[in-house]
Amino acid sequence: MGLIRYIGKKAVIYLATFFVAVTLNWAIPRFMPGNPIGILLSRFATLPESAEVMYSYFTQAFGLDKPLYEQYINFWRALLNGDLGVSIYLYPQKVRDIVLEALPYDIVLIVPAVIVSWIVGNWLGALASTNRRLDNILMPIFYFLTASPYFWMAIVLAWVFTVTIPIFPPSGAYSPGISPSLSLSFIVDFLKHWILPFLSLLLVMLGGWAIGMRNMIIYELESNYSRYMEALGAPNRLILRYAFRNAMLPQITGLALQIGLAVAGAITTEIVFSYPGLGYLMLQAIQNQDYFLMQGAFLVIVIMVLISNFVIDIVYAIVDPRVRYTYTGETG
Amino acid sequence: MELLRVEDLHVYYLTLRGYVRAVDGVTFTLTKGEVLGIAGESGSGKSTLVNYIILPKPPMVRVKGRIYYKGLELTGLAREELGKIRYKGISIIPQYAMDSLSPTKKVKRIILDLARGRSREDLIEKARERLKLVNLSERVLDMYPIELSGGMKQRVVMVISTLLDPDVLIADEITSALDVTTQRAVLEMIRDFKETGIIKSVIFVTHDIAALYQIADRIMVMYAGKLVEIGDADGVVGNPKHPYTRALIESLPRIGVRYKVKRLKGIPGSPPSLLNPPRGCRFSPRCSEALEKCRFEEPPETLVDGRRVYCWLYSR
Amino acid sequence: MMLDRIMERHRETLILLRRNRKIKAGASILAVILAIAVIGPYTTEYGPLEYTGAIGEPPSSRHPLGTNTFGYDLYSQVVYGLRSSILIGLLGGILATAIGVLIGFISGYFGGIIDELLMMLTNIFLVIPTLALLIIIAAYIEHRGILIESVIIGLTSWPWTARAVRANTLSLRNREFVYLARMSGMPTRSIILREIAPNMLSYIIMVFILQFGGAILYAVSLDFIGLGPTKGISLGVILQQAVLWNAVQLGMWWWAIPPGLLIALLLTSLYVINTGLDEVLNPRLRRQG
Amino acid sequence: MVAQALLEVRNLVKVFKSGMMGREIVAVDRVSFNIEEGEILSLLGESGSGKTTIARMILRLLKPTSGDILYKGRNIWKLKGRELIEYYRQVQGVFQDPYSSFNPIHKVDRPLLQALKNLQGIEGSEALKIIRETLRKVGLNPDEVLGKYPHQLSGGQLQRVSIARALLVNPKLLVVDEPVSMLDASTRIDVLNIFADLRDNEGVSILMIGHDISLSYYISDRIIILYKGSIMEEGETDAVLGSPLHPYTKMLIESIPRIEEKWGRKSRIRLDVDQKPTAMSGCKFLDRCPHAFNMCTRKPNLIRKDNRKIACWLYKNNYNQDIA
Repeated sequence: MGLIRYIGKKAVIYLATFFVAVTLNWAIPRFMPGNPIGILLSRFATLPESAEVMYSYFTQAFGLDKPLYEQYINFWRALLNGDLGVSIYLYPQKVRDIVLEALPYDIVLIVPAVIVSWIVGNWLGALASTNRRLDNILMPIFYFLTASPYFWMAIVLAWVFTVTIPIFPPSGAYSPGISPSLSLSFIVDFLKHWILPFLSLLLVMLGGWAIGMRNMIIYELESNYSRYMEALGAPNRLILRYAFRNAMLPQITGLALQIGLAVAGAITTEIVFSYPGLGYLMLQAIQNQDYFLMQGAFLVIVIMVLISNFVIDIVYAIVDPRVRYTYTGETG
Repeated sequence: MELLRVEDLHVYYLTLRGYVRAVDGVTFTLTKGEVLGIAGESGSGKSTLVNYIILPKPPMVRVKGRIYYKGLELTGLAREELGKIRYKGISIIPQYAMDSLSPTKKVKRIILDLARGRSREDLIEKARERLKLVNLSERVLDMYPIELSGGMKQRVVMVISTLLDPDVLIADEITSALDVTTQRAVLEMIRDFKETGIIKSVIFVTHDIAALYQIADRIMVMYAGKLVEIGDADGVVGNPKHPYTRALIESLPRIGVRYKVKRLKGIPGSPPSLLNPPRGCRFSPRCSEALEKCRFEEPPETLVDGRRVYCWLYSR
Repeated sequence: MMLDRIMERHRETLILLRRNRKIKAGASILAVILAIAVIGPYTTEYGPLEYTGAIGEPPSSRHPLGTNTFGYDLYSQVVYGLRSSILIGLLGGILATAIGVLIGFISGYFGGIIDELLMMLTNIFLVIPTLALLIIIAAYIEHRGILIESVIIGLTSWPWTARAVRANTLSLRNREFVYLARMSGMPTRSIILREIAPNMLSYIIMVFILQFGGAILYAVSLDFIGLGPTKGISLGVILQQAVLWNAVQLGMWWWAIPPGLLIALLLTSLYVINTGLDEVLNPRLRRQG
Repeated sequence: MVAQALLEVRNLVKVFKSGMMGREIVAVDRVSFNIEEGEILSLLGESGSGKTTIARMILRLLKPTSGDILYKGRNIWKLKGRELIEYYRQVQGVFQDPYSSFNPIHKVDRPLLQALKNLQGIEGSEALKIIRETLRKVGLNPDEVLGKYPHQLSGGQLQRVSIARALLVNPKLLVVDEPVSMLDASTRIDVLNIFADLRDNEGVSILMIGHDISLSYYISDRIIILYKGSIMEEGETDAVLGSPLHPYTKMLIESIPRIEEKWGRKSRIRLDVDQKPTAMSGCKFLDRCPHAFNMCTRKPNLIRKDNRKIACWLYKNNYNQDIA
């Protein structure tokens, strides 16, 4: 009962967010100062071929001759049909196809990086919170890690592992000449390309988790239940276990917020390694002023973030009993 | 049988502005079967005293004095050694009882973890019985603390704290956050627990003398870190010797006392700062009977009607 | 007893601020970096976009951070770039803090339907990934300067601040002294300005420190993607160039490593100061002993 | 009807809603009572009785969900501008927590000066003179408190300054919400004496919110017993506390620890066993009442019974005297 109510409430927020994101996506080219539509139109002059086809699509999609509300409805209609327009830079490919092709690269990068950094970071943070000496050594490192821009971490890793000790390839998702298959050689090749961008994300996120966990545990250890347990002679290990459990819960909520930042990290990291995910795609789109592609990528990113947030919320509701009871309406 | 003996204990808080002399020379014993009440207002040191007995840790610093439990000196004992005495030997129902339970663990889990090393079935069975004694259903075992009301949580803590039948139970201001009706029920539960032998002795700390009077065998009154008077409850309440105790009890309105009929008087002034307490008797600046001597010399221990009183009026 | 201790802390705050190791360390690093940004440009004879004749040279006494493929002196680029990155951070940080504080405050103070609408809005913008949103906004702006960049960063990164400030306001609004001010006939404006706002100041300072750092990070990321200032230099632009021209692969680590290191140190110092402040103002985080 | 009451509370209801989809909590449920001139009326209740909520509504700090509060016959929620200032010139309040009654960043002088300036238009040396006088009236030495920050004063001193603030404007009605519950026992009684003196010497009406029965007994003329947002019993202090009729009042009085005698062997107090919100339809005390019977599933009205009003089906033979 409480669970459903909680999830329902979250779903409403995410649907509203999706609505706003789509609206922004529609509105930005139309209402930004400095005539962005004009910029867009000027791009057609540079199209290699079939400018006419493109132009007619454009007028249809933007419907510039129609009243605004109609433009808006048409925009939604196209979107719900899965139509994100046609790429200018990779003409005549559809934006949807290009984006969907890039998306798996983001997922294989972001999901493991977030999960591994969460686990390792929390573990290191818990370790630091209980060991004074370790704390003094680790904390400055954690702060430095979390303060580093993702792409700079990527640059550092690239310099160390592709130039100084050249054991990993500097760019791409797999070596040119190999075609994707489930063969062992491909997988090894893929992982070799994957490891550095993955590590960049991992290292930076790790710092944040560790700091958060360390502070939360210290906070929990000062709580009344910890004092009570200590007064009843509970061993440190036990008190720590309780503190860890309670400290972990806000870290799960933090996971939801982290997804957005991880995406930002992935976008820039992919650029350093020319890793063909949405970030790299966006760079191509920007450099080629391919606005449809850019906006399509934006929408897909938003949807991805919303879905992961929703998943995290559900996990949280299951793990934390407080959610169930505060939403049942039985107490306070 | 003597369960606990505190000898000339001085416990200070180390703060940035110096030592706060929260407990400054307190001596008392606790024998099996008794309920010792410690009464005092804010800043009297009563909470520091009992919290130091069960959990000595910074920023509390023991400057002087010893604590013995069944003849074993606790002061100076290693943390692990102390850990063995806590709970089974000395247990506590803390002031913050209502949030003493981790919100994300079921009550049953908390019990099993705290009383570890004992048979699971026995513990659960015992917890069930005890819950009944405090008017709670055994369903509580499978609930999270968040599902319980404040009063229920406190009773659960009462059950947990006494589950191993401790020799000494410290009850620290456990009724001050409660409604009157609940307060009486809780006091009666503590008394029943002691009378049925579940707990061997109780140190009951409160600012509410009237509540204390209902369950204490002996009462010890503290003021500004010092012991002021200690003796049997009827004596201390019915015939207080120390001017502080007397003024305190006289300031309490009783049912049936109306302003229009009898105007009561409080104690003027406020308790001293314990960073820099006054010389001599600490109550002397507020005492209406203070002698010249009281302001310079600390009053010695004096026996009056078999009661220990620290006041110059009784030892000229 | 408990209350007395709370009051005691209040008096101790100042002493603790000065004694806190984190604040001391963080402030020292920050001071050095700020000094570089202020003084740095006067210590170099080259402009940030001035051809020096030396191409791709490693660090030397003439060029402390070497030169890049185009013959630019990297030390000049870094000190000028640092200046503009900090400027964007300050402007963006101030704007984001101001918006967040305003929305959070209105939401928390007035409550009701205004609160629900503003919080809905806040929660929505909290979920939309900021950098992605920044990218599609920046891409449509033809001429981007430092000001525009900081404005769009400020406009997109306020949500968490709004949420935090709202909680802070709520707890202050229902304090008895605010009620008493109302009962003393004080006008709402002075209740807000004289009774509530001063109590939020330390909190807002902490928020600003984080927003300052956040704005710098967003700015370098935008620059790095190529959506930074269309003219001029910044730390992000240096890094963008470095990656674009394969600095690392060509062994020119001095092009790519120092600018990022500077950003990382700057942000580290901000985070550490913030944690130090948090420890002082929130005693439960203090380590005992 | 005899003379108009100073303050009239009619069918007051306050429902708290938590969030957009949160559930509703009825904190105050159709409460009506009067405050007469020159009396001390105690609103006694345990936590959750709605007593503080009522006080805040009377002080115009919280808007009622429904019902009216009339001061000298005028609805206080219709007052605006000057009228509102005038209301606060006549009705003032003191809160429970002396520490949070003062802004930690200002000296304690400020709220005093502000009250005089905004409500009375008095500033400067004239204001200071009144402030010093009033501080003396509440038993403080002005030189010891003026110019100090809240943390430099004790709780007892702060509470007296807070009372002085309320008295600066010579109010007709003082609403004091648990004014002594955070003070030490030895200083409580002197603060209560201040209130009693105000009533006796200046004819100030006082609404005292509290949970301590002996304190209310000590100074109040009339008493209202609240339970979960509803009035259980109301009447002269001696009548209600001296010979209680309502089972809840009886239980309350039985629970008071007395310094003059020990409790008998065992009480019959029933505790709230469950957290279930009490059904709105019946008597709020139903699940803890030792005398509950089938009628009690319906809500009893507050009826007149001899020298008091009572809401209990045990006294339903007076049903026809139902008070609207």
